[in-house]
Amino acid sequence: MKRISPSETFMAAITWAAALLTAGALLYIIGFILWRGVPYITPSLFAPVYNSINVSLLPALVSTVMMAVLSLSFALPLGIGAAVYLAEYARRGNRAVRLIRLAAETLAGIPSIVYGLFGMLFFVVWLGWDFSLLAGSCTLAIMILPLLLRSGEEALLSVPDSYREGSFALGAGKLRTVFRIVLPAAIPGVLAGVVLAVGRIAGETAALIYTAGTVAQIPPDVFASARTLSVHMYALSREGLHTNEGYATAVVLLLVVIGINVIAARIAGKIGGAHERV
Amino acid sequence: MNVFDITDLNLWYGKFQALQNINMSASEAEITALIGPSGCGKSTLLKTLNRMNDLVPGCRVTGSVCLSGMDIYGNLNVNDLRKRVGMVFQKPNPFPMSVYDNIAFGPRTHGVKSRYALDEAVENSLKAAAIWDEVKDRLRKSALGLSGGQQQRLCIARALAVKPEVLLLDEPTSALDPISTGKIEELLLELKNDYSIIIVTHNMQQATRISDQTAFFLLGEMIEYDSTEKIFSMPQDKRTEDYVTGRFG
Amino acid sequence: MRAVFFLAALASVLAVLLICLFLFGNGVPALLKIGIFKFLAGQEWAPSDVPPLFGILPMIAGSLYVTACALILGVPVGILTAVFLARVCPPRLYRFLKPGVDLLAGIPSVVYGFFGMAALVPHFHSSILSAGILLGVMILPTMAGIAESALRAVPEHYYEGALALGAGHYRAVFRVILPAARSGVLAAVVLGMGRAVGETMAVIMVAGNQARMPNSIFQGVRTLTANIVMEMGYAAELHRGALIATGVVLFVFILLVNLCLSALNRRIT
Amino acid sequence: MRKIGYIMAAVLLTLALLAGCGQGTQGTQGGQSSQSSQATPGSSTATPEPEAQPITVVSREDGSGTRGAFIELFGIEQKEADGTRKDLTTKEAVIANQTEVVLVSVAGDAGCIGYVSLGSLNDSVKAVDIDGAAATTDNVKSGMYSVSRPFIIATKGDPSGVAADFIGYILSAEGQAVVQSSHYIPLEAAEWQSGQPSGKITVAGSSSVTPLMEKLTEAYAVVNPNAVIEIQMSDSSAGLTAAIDGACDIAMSSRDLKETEAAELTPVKIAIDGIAVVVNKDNPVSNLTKDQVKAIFTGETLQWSDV
Repeated sequence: MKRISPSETFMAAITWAAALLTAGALLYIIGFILWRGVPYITPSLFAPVYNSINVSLLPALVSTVMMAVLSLSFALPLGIGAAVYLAEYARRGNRAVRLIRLAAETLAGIPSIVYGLFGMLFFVVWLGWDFSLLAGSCTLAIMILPLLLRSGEEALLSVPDSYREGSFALGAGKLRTVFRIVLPAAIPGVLAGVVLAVGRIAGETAALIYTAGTVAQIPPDVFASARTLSVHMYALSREGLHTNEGYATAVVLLLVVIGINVIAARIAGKIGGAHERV
Repeated sequence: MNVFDITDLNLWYGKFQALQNINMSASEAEITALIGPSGCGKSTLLKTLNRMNDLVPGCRVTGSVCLSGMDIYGNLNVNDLRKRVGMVFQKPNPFPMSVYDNIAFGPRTHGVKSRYALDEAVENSLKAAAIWDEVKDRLRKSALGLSGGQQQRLCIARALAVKPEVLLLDEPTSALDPISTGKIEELLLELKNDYSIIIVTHNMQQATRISDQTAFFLLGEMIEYDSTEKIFSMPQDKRTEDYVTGRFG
Repeated sequence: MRAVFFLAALASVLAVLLICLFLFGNGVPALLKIGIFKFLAGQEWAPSDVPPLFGILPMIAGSLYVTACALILGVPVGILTAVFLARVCPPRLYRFLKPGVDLLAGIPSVVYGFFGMAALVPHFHSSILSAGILLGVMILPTMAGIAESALRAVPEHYYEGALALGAGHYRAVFRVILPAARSGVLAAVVLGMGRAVGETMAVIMVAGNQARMPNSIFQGVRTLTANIVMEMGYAAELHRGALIATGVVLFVFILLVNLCLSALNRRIT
Repeated sequence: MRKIGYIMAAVLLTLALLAGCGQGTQGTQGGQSSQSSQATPGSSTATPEPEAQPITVVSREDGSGTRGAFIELFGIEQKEADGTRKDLTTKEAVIANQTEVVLVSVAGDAGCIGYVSLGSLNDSVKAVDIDGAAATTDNVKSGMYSVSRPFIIATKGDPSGVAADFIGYILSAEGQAVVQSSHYIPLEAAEWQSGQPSGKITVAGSSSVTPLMEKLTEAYAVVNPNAVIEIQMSDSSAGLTAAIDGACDIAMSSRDLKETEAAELTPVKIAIDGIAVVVNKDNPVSNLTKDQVKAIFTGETLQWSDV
């Protein structure tokens, strides 16, 4: 029997124990939600209109998807653009890079209620957008910006320099190299950031209550107030009248998040192979 | 006609001077080998010829380097320079794409759009790199699946696809087994008639086997530059003689 | 084109400046009116009394205790899980565990709140401990996800080099790979801590929210963010100013932590 | 060794999953769904006879309308002649910012005591009588059960258009019928005829009033289909400040207006809601005097045995 040093087995044990703990917590929570929520998932829950008797969550579901799409369409270009600048253009130690990184790290640290305060003061009151999908998604865009920037930069930095050199040596310009070689190779990392960002959007309540409001409707336009699934769950369970439907909403929310993770993983797989069409 | 004319070339990385007043010229349709101990500046010189040194922060160059009479540090667009002067690196670096896309990337960069033209360019360059038979039925598969020797020949094919005038090779076979090395050397001898080739190598037998001219470098200076037979049989400078006979270096 | 990327990078700086402008603009006048020392060191928080009292020392202590407890429980498990995911986990298990961990990050904090109330409060009552455990679980996925990608970014030949010297698998992972990914792992911890300090909805349900100084981890406590969320809805004039000032305190606290960590990070690399 | 590790891991994980479900059943079944079978009473931990049990006080967040009314009705709020007010609720009280959290906390801990709106009372907890009067809508209407507070809506100046019409509807017999059916105490109905005005108004404010307001708007929509009423749920003062700022047309409040608010807004009482003092179902105590409740909530009485 080959002798395994005691420190090896110890380290193996604590690593497996940590993983088991995480998996255990995961299953415990999922079990809890499913047990409390699944019995109350009824077709009426998906009726097109919300009213106080039949607390349908369809408006909230649609609003969540719209909120995610809107905030990602604001934050993704900015986040990736910033990541490209930090990873591809900026010189290592110059002051601008340190300033940007500090700003991003601070943004990541700010609690969601402070975003709610800021969103209310700036988007809702100062810009006069009132409680609206736009105010909510702009606030969320700022919240997920550091996540996208950090994972984007990490992904770009992990692309080996030999790819860049190979591309330059063929006379490709900086831009073509970044967009055709570096970014496609970094897509999986970027998508990991997008998955985390969507998780954050789907789970956010504190910031949205003060920016997007709590009206249970499918927003007719960007300036209409709307509640996402987690705000819907918060509102339902708040008064103790619809707690069960609250858990049912939680189950639906989990399915939405799982769906997004699966789609992102599939896209990562396909694009990762980076076949350039003519 | 000379393909490259280098006059009083000096190069610094920050404070460290890597090249001291280099004067040489490489002629067409010939293989020029650059030899010397590691850190002597031969790779630095090679990277100056297609301005890959521009990517190194703090790199400063004086003197002139002319490609067929035009100063490459003048108003020549750097991308056009690199199109005309292809380079193959020490470690094979195919892109994480299919074999076809790897080869087609160069032509697509320089505006080739039609499917037919691309197919033809891919086939010709793979044949020119003597690897067509080994990859012709897996063009759609990822290039990362090929062996080290095949990947290097793929990189040569990729460089050839943009139809350069000069081909620079930075110790192309140092990471390869003898058989692959032999294949690449045969390939370079064939390519000699269509492209001027400048190769940096540690392997002195390789220099004698395939090069017409050889330049010996030491500590950033070019010690001697002459035909390969002269360098290896009757070196003028004692230091060249010591290096070539393997007494140091 | 470089300028466009630079502008995109500046967006985050602009966002921070905007937030500063609005927070300080609304929070500082109230802070000055209450008096900075009375505000930061006051132990009595009674906004609806006449005359109102705005002392947030109990909340500062609350936030520190809860976050410390969450980090003590969450960070080691988070990093070990990241090591497990990146270097130990058999592929079959990974296909289920990784989406599971990402899913944990997606669960809304309200759900964590109810989970905490049903599972933790009956055993540990509404206290720092239950809030710490709950937050520990909540920051786990954030840290594990980002630390794992940092560990995966470490080049393979470091690992092979260590093995070639006869080091065991785990020794190579803990002694070579983990230190090499230090800055990424540190960033993961910072993000995890940011999430822990910023969490509100779940903490409110399990922390007890008593606005007084706790003296044991089994006692309930109110955090800075809980204080804002619970009272922001109905706060008016000076009371709302005090809450925004609490937001300013949080903001400055996080800025300071980031400054120290980036300084520490620079000295290591 | 590897094989055993995998099996052990699998066993542990399934255990965690079952525990999660198990925990689900023991938690209370909130809401009116009385038909759910597994509503097991009491907390999951076997606690000693509640008599010797320490009292855990649960109160609402500082500005909640329910709390404002509660501390006033039980004299927990000390009012001095010179206008100073001091809330004497014990600092040890657990603060819950949602009715559901109060219900789950009280149901989960044998020694717990809290208060909720009568409209939100459910069978997971037990309401105690106050000075001998049971907490029912009839007792509140008859005045026997004195612990109640008005639901108020307020507008800036006199309401007009859809707002006026809607308020008229609420005070009408039809509107008060909706109040009655939602377990709140209706007022005498006033005459009213709908002018069917069109337009959109926003109603914002107290979360305690929101459930009733949702029912009222749905009923009103039937009477006047071309009016659109949007409800923003936040808190009493948020609604009142929004009305003062003109950000919403009608504000909802579950407490009386403060002087500063009354100066700007015209309040209208629309219903009365009782406040039920609730304890754990295992707690034998079924009647408390106002002074006993005050003693508990100000932290004088600490053990159920001293009550």
